[in-house]
Amino acid sequence: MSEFDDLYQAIILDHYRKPRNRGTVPDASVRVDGKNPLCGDEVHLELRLDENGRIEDIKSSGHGCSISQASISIMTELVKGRTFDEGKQVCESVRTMMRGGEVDEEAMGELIALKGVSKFPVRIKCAMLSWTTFELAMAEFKAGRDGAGAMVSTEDEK
Amino acid sequence: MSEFDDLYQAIILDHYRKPRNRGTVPDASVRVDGKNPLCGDEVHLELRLDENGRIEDIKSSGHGCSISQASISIMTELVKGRTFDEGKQVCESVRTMMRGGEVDEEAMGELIALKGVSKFPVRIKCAMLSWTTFELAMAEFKAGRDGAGAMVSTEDEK
Amino acid sequence: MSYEVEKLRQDFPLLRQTMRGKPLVYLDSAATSQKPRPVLDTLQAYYERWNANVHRGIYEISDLATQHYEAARATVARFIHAAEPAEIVFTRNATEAINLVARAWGDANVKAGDVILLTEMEHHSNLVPWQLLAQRTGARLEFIPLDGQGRLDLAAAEKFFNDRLKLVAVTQMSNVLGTINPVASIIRHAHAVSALVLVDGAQGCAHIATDVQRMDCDFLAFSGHKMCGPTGIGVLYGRKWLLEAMPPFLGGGEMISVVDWRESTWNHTPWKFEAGTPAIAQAIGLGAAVEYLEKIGLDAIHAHEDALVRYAWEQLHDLPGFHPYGPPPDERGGLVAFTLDDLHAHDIAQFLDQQGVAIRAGHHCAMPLHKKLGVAATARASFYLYNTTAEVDALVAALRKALKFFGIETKTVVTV
Amino acid sequence: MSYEVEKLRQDFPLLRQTMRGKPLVYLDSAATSQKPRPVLDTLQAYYERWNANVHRGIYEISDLATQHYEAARATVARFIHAAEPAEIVFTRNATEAINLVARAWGDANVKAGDVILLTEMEHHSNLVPWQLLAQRTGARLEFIPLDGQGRLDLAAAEKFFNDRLKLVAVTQMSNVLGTINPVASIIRHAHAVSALVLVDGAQGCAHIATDVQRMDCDFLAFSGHKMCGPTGIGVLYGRKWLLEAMPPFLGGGEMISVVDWRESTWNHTPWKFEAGTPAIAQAIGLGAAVEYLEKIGLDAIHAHEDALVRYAWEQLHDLPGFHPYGPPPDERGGLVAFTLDDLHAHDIAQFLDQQGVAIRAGHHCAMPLHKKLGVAATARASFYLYNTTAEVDALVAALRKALKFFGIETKTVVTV
Ligand SMILES: Cc1ncc(COP(=O)(O)O)c(C=O)c1O
Ligand SMILES: Cc1ncc(COP(=O)(O)O)c(C=O)c1O
Ligand code: FES
Ligand code: FES
Repeated sequence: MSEFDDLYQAIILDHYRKPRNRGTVPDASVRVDGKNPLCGDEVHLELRLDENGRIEDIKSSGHGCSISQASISIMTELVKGRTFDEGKQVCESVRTMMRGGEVDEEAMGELIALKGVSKFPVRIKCAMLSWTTFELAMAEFKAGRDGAGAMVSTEDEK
Repeated sequence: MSEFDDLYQAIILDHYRKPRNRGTVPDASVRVDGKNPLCGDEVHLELRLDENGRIEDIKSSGHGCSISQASISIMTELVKGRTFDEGKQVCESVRTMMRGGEVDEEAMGELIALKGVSKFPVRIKCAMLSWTTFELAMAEFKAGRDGAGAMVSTEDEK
Repeated sequence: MSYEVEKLRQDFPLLRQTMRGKPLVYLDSAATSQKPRPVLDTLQAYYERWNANVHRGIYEISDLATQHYEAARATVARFIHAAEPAEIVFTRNATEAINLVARAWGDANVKAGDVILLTEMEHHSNLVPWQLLAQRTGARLEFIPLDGQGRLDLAAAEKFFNDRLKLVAVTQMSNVLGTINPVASIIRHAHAVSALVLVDGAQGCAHIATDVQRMDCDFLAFSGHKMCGPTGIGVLYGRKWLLEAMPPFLGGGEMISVVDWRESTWNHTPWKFEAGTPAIAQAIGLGAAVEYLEKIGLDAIHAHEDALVRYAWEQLHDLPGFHPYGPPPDERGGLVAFTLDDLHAHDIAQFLDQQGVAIRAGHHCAMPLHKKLGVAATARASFYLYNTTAEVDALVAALRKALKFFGIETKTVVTV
Repeated sequence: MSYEVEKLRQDFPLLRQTMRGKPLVYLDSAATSQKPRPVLDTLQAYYERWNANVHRGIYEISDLATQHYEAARATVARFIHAAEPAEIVFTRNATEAINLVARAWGDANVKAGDVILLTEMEHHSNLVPWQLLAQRTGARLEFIPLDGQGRLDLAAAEKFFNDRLKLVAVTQMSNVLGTINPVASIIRHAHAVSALVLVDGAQGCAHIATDVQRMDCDFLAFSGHKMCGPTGIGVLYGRKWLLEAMPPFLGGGEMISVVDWRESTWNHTPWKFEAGTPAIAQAIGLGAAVEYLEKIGLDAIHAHEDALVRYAWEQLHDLPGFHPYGPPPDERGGLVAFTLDDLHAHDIAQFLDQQGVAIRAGHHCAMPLHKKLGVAATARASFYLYNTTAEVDALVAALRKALKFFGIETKTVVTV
């Protein structure tokens, strides 16, 4: 399979064409924005947490390329029902994968479809957009804020 | 003869080794300075004019390379006894010669030894240092000044 | 003489490369152009035969380096019809040339309340330097708006042409819309209120015969790398008296006349603006690039590109969901920025890369313009003297495949 | 491994040239160095295989260009032992690097009454930018004086190290005196009063193994063309936090994060300081030059030059009227500036040119220093990794002939 086919795996294209969890969460606990200034794309995340800090609902809106849209779609499916800290672990695995590091493929689920992105340096930020925004939501929530006015940029990814 | 031999003709070397008219003119009508900022060399000219505007005496001091020193030495010999306007004509011929133009070789006397300089762009200002300073003396004198504080730079040569 | 594009292509070694195993179709010359053999040979000759520092060396190779360097300046002066070589300052690129004016001319001449007039289609390089100047001085930035076709709406900008106006900075040709601007008429307007005009020729000069005296601009900035020259070399043209009146920009060797401990006097223009060892090889390489372009002829190049863009315009319009930005071919140079249905520009470019077709995707260093156009990113194909209609066909075919691949047309995956 | 200079010379095409029909003896590397084959091959490879604009391209050759460009940055970072590549900003030359600091750091941090401390041996490029800064801000310039041997008299400068001191800008090695300065100790002194230190490495880095972390400097500026690299590329090293805290210098493409109509935010260091299309080929070429130098080893190069300058020192002292400037070989790098009786430096250089020997004559962009030395111009021979003792012999023989020719020794003309 070529690097290109690795990048655009069927799972990615599927999530891109039929994005999951689009929309808003009316009674959201935290709402945040993330952007990729390299291309101008943006994502808006809304999350509702239950009393145990578990993500009850998560929805996204915004625009972006197929990689970013698929990454967001898979992420929303994956973190729903988990805590922020569990989500953060997944996030770190994605980051490791983007840098070409080894990860536990089993644990990654559909996210493993993003592995091919690591071969395309300019697209890594596309894949990370969802996750850096997720991290912002976590930081805001833990600080007791609702995310109003909070915005993160993929340029702050090292 | 090589371009180099053209540059350093025997006449040049002779004037360099035995410069004519060095020193000061005690009762000078005009005293001026010229400099070549490319190398930091400087010449100081003192001239005494008679009532008819003829150059009765001219002396030089300062330091510089063989080309500039020879040029000054030849110049002082050549303009002595002439008017500023006559000197200015010679000056224009030297300038023409430096730009590779044709000049009346007969009329130039020993100055023709400077012809080879035109092949060495960085040295042209050496040859012109004396003459631009002479022109300054002329301008000062004609403006009724004695040259005090006047200074010209070869960089103002186009 | 007919235009023999296949013969010209032989001059460009990079065009014989493959990309992702496919023949390379290079459609990103608006970002940077490829370099012909005579330019590469000149660089080689410089380093192998004339390499020495310029201006102050007494020995032969230094003299040769100086002569070639100053000859390149004269060649560039001739290329844009400057009155004399002294009006040509070598910089790193168009961006530095514009910054030079914003700093050296701007800091000395612009005061709080003065107006710098830009356009809504400017590249960041002809926008951010003026933002910084405005912040330093308190001057105000205004913008000539665009009409619905991506042309300057000069009537709507009439109100800015008054005695507050100090400078108009306008691009000769937009790197996104392709629009070729009526700079000469803007210049007449500006001069009528005693404002100066800087023309950003980064896109223009490489493609359109440019005559600064006829155009009557005060400053012109452009880049060598976009016109068959090396990277690392750009040009600022300025009227001689303006340059002479400006304070220096960078201080250092070569730009001085006399240096003392605490103050100095300056060399003449253009050397006053060339502090330190210049980009000698690159300036000489740019001279060779100019000679290469002149041999083909700017008018022939422009005609060739015009034919290409018309052909592309037609072919591209057959694609479902094709949406171009900017005016029709009559008023544009050799590039087309577009969106394709709701395919993302970066996905398009990535897919095309796989097909061997190099185009650019993004905001093309014109974020405010894209905001105005209501789109985060566009895809852009740009043409130069070496591109062919067959390459346009390859572009269109690749775009068709992209539509299929991402499932816009058929929602099924095709293999590539 | 022994140092095989004849083998190294094979790498430099220009050294096989003749000058005025004689074998070229190139003794002006302090002005600019010659370029080895691997550097020329890299430039060629760039233009023929990877030429594309960097950073924002999605296609393969743009990606290759970006990777090579950023790899060159990492190579340069390693060369001077920077903590990370982000501390390396590419500029045109050392001069621009120093001006960048004077403008971006200086304008933001220096106030009236502050002191900038220089030395009496600085090159115009490390003097004029500070004069301009002093004029803009009202800061005062002070100078570390020289002792009778052309070394810094640090004791006499003690008084400047107080809380008025904002920055010390000092050359690593003098391009006239050859003096290698005790920069690490100056830096400790300066840091003790919270002043920053900029080291002008234009002469140093090419010849002396340089470790910015051990030296502990805040800024370091140097030029590619003096260290086997192409013209048109230089380096500013700065501590990461300092660079991040500094406002930008030039505005334009690549250096921004988000641009709006009237304001913008900046990209991270180092890109914040690289506005517009960079000197891509030249940066990559500099990377190749660094690798070339590293392969030979900076210590081996330094040892070779040290042997050469000791040999030259001895031979030259046999000449009647020979007068060198600066300290003895123990404390100097590989160059000697001198006068010869009252032969003018320009006549010496002109005569040597005729003999195929390239040396420099003049004030070497250090007019105040020459004023201090009491001489308008000196002649300078400078050595690099490719020079030989045979070339020193050729220099000395040519100087002997010059003395004869100008009649200093015999007052008779000899033919040449
Ligand atoms: C000590 C020193 N500093 C600065 C410079 C300036 O270097 P560049 O002209 O490459 O900017 C030089 C070069 O001559 C130098 O010798
Ligand atoms: C219209 C326009 N202006 C300015 C520039 C900046 O050119 P450079 O990056 O060569 O400085 C560009 C290049 O993309 C451009 O298209
Ligand atoms: S291109 Fe914008 S997120 Fe991928
Ligand atoms: S070198 Fe100074 S006048 Fe000739």
